[in-house]
Amino acid sequence: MTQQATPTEDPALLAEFEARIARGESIEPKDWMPERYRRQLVRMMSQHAHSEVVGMLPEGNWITRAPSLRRKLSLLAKVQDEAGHGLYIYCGTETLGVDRQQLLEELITGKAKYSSIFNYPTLTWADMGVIGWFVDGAAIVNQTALAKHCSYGPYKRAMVRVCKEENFHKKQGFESVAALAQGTPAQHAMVQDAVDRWWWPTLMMFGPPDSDSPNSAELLRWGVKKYTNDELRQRFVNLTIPQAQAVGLTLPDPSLRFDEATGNWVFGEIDWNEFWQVVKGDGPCNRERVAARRAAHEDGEWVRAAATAHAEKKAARGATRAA
Amino acid sequence: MTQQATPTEDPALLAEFEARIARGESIEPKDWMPERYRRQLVRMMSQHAHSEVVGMLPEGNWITRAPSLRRKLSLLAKVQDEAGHGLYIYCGTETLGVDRQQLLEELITGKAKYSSIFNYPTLTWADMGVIGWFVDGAAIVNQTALAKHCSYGPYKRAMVRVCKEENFHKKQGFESVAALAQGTPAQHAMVQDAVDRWWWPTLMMFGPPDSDSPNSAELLRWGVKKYTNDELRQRFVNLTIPQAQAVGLTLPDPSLRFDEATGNWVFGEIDWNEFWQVVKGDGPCNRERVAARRAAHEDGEWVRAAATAHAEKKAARGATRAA
Amino acid sequence: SDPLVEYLIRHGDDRLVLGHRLSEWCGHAPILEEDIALGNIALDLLGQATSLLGLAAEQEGKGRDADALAFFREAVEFRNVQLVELPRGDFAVTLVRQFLFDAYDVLVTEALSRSAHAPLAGVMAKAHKEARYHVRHSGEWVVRLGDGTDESHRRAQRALDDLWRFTSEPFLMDDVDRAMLAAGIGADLDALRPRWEASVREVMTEAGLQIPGGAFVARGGRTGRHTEHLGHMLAEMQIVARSHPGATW
Amino acid sequence: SDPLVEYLIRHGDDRLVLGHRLSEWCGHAPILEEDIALGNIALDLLGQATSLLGLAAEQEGKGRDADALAFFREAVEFRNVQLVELPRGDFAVTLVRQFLFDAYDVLVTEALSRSAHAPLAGVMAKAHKEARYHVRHSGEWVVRLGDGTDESHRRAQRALDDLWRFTSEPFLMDDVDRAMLAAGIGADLDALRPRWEASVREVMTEAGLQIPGGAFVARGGRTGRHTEHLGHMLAEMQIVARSHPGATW
Repeated sequence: MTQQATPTEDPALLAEFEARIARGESIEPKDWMPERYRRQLVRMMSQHAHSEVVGMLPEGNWITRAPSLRRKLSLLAKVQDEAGHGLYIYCGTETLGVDRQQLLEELITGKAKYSSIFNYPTLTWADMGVIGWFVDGAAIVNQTALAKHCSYGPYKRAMVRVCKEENFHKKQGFESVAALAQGTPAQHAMVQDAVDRWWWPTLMMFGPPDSDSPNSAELLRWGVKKYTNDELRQRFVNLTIPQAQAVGLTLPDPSLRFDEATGNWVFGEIDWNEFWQVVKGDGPCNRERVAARRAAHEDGEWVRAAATAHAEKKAARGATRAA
Repeated sequence: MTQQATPTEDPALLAEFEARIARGESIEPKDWMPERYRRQLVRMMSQHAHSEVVGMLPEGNWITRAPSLRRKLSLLAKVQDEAGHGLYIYCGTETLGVDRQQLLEELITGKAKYSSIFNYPTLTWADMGVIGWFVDGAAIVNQTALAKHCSYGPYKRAMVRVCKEENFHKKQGFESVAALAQGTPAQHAMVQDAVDRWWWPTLMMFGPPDSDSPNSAELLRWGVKKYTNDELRQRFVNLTIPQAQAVGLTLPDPSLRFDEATGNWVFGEIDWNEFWQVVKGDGPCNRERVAARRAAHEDGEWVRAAATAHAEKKAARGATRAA
Repeated sequence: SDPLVEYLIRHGDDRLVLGHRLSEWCGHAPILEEDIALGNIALDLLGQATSLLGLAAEQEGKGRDADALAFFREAVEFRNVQLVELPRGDFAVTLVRQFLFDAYDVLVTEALSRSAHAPLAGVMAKAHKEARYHVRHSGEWVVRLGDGTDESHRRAQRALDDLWRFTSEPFLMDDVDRAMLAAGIGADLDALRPRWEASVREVMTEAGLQIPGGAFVARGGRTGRHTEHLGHMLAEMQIVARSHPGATW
Repeated sequence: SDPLVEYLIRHGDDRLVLGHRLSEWCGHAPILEEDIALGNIALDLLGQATSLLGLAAEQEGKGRDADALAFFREAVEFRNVQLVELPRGDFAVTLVRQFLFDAYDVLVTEALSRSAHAPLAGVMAKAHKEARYHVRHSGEWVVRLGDGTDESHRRAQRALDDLWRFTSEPFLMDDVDRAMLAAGIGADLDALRPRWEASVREVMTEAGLQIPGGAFVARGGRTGRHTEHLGHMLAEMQIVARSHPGATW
């Protein structure tokens, strides 16, 4: 994120702002806030909302092929929840003065950022369980911290709601993974292959290594971040590896070993080239994701126009009758 | 077909025309012919061409789902042959002064007639074998007679070509039916169900009963027809029932019995209401067939326009260079 | 075979197929709010299907369950009306078809909520509450589209023209329906038809849409004679289950 | 695993998937003559696929045959390049994609017709003759569309823009290709690439179409990392076979 020149903030207001946060108070929409804080929140919240919406696509891809009625309903409900999260957080960004139409425009023109994980294709049914387990799991690690500590009220409250539903999704995802891992040889192979494809991209969800993250100090001071990227990533790894072991699945990392001293699972080097490629727009299906959102938007233009036209006609009739 | 008023034919020409036919001579495009004869041939040939083209749809519906590579290639090749037949016979109608564009227009506006059998949907893979066996089988019975006896040269020659390929299709269809009938219980049930759905519509392919066919006398005298509808229908039934018995399939007709005296298989009453409904345009998928042809035509308009535009540009450049 | 099994399968299949068609919109709707709305309706329908097919399998007593019925029957064994298997088309096709079904659904679920077959009555009582929300949602959209812009009107009219011939089948009674009605289990579809027509005419009038003429009635789904669309839909729906026969998920 | 098996499957899968995509046009082409032409090309490709997958199964020696490979592998086990699995789109997408593949095909079949693996050489010698007809047909259409009307030009340009990033993958060499090349069995794809580019540029110039910029290379098919399109295509392709495991047809 480029550092833009900002108006010099009033030092007294800034000091009071930082003191409020230090006291653990919530910053609400009508409160004074530094422009850079506002921009940071807009960036985080809009990226989160975009992620929920784009995230509907890789999972929506398998609703029509879900192999049992329970899984079909479950997956459809999960994607519904994500749409709801997206809607809720878009409304949250509006509290910061952002125009939702502009956010949508940025998404469909490929300018908006969203979580890199959704630029990977879902290739088998097992991807559904693994996404619930890994991707919701990683999101929860991140969002639980926000739900507890985020200084911006609307976003903190949104995270409380989101985390509750995502914990349920993660549980269902892992349950599906376990069923596959303990199922037929073909099912076991399917879910192991899915794990092998999704593990490293999931670790990349936590962002660049701390050594590469310039904004962290200010974000920590402003209660926008509580833990660093590497801390959250390690927490996720520690949580997840025992779960994999419990169901007889391996992770595609020959370096993996448990360090008794720290209690951490030490893992191998992430391919940061791949990470930056995907972030830059050159992942396996970035273009397809943006194209799908753009198609939905453009193909739906006549529908939105009809709704608007009808509302106007109704209003006009109402006004005429009242007159 | 409505009897339209025709110019009074020169009795001498008419007599010579009928004599030529009685002698077994071919009528060729440049020969004199009664207007009603020309119209009859146009009707028969255009309906046949339309049938080949529309007939690609019920079978084309299963190419993407053919369960073995051999069957996939075989079905695709069959549908190709049908397209080729259609093309060949359309060219034949042009020898009678008909504009192919007008024929196409009549097809996509639902005015043109084509064999009623193609207004039935193909619901299982077994329908493919049954269509080859029944529908090509019935067409062959009709077309073999035309290939031997039809007085109009271009159509007779077309029938010789078409019959050869359709005999091969029928053989392949019956071979597929036999494989299913002698396969797993599910395959046997699939092909028996297909037979139960296609039998009666196939018998209707031969047209209304003789008692209901007003044109027959003239058509027989002019060498356009050799045998009556009922004769051809009976021939098909006699051919087909032993084939069904050979592979352990039944026909959905409780009245079926073999009459030793005539050597004919006596069969039950055809539901002529259903026949006339389908001919009138109210069969199970008449509208869908016409809509599919119309969509292919309309969606392809820009392609044809491009080919024309390009040809004109090329010609203009050629003329410029020559100049 | 047991007419009650047949009856339960018919209504279960209607909701399974329609719910599946609606779920195809996921991630592709014109507005996020509609993605949610259509998804919710799909969830309701699929939930009803799960219950009804479960009851059918139980009644059949051959060891099958709802999943076996949903994922391991051929197209010719399905008993839904043709209306629900048609492709989703554009948003107008989806919402007009949905309204035509919802208007029927509100009536048939109400009738069946009084079924002598208690489990069926229970499922249908809940379904009726859901149908009332569904028909309000779809009816409002039919009006918005019919009385919106020229383009939306044209699309809605074309949808209605193409779908109308499929709207008789839900009301056609055969031996199974008559047996169920006689047993106090099934609905009197003949009696529902005029009420359906009245509510449909009302909405179409408000929407400025013409109800097509033409007497042709498309039918056959109730006896397995489907359109060519159902097979393709089931290929997608059943492929994973069929690729792993005997597996659990 | 045996690189020769892998190599035969790659080329077999390319032709199976592309032949299948072409066959989807059956009955829906803009002109009857094109229905026939596309069908013939599909037949050629599917015939080549049958031979190549048959050779692969034989070489693998595990009792599988071409049908087992075609109908009973999962999407992640397929080894075609992503270019061929993309949906057929409109006629411009189909013909531009076909040309981009045919221009490669003419070169790779010529190279492989000199393979030290005699059966492969035989299949590819025949395929080369077919490829020469294919590339003439598709090349002529690219020119007609690019230099036809404004609309056809726009559609052809959009197709080229969308497809370009998929055109590198057929030429990317990995360990399998290098092993095969070293054994005199496989083709030197690096050497083919500039020749392909030259012939493509020539046709695009004549067609008035711009070759897109952008360095992004879509890849993964050769190692089972496909687009989301392949799974849906295979659902349709495999459903009947998968529904009757062990049956013969």
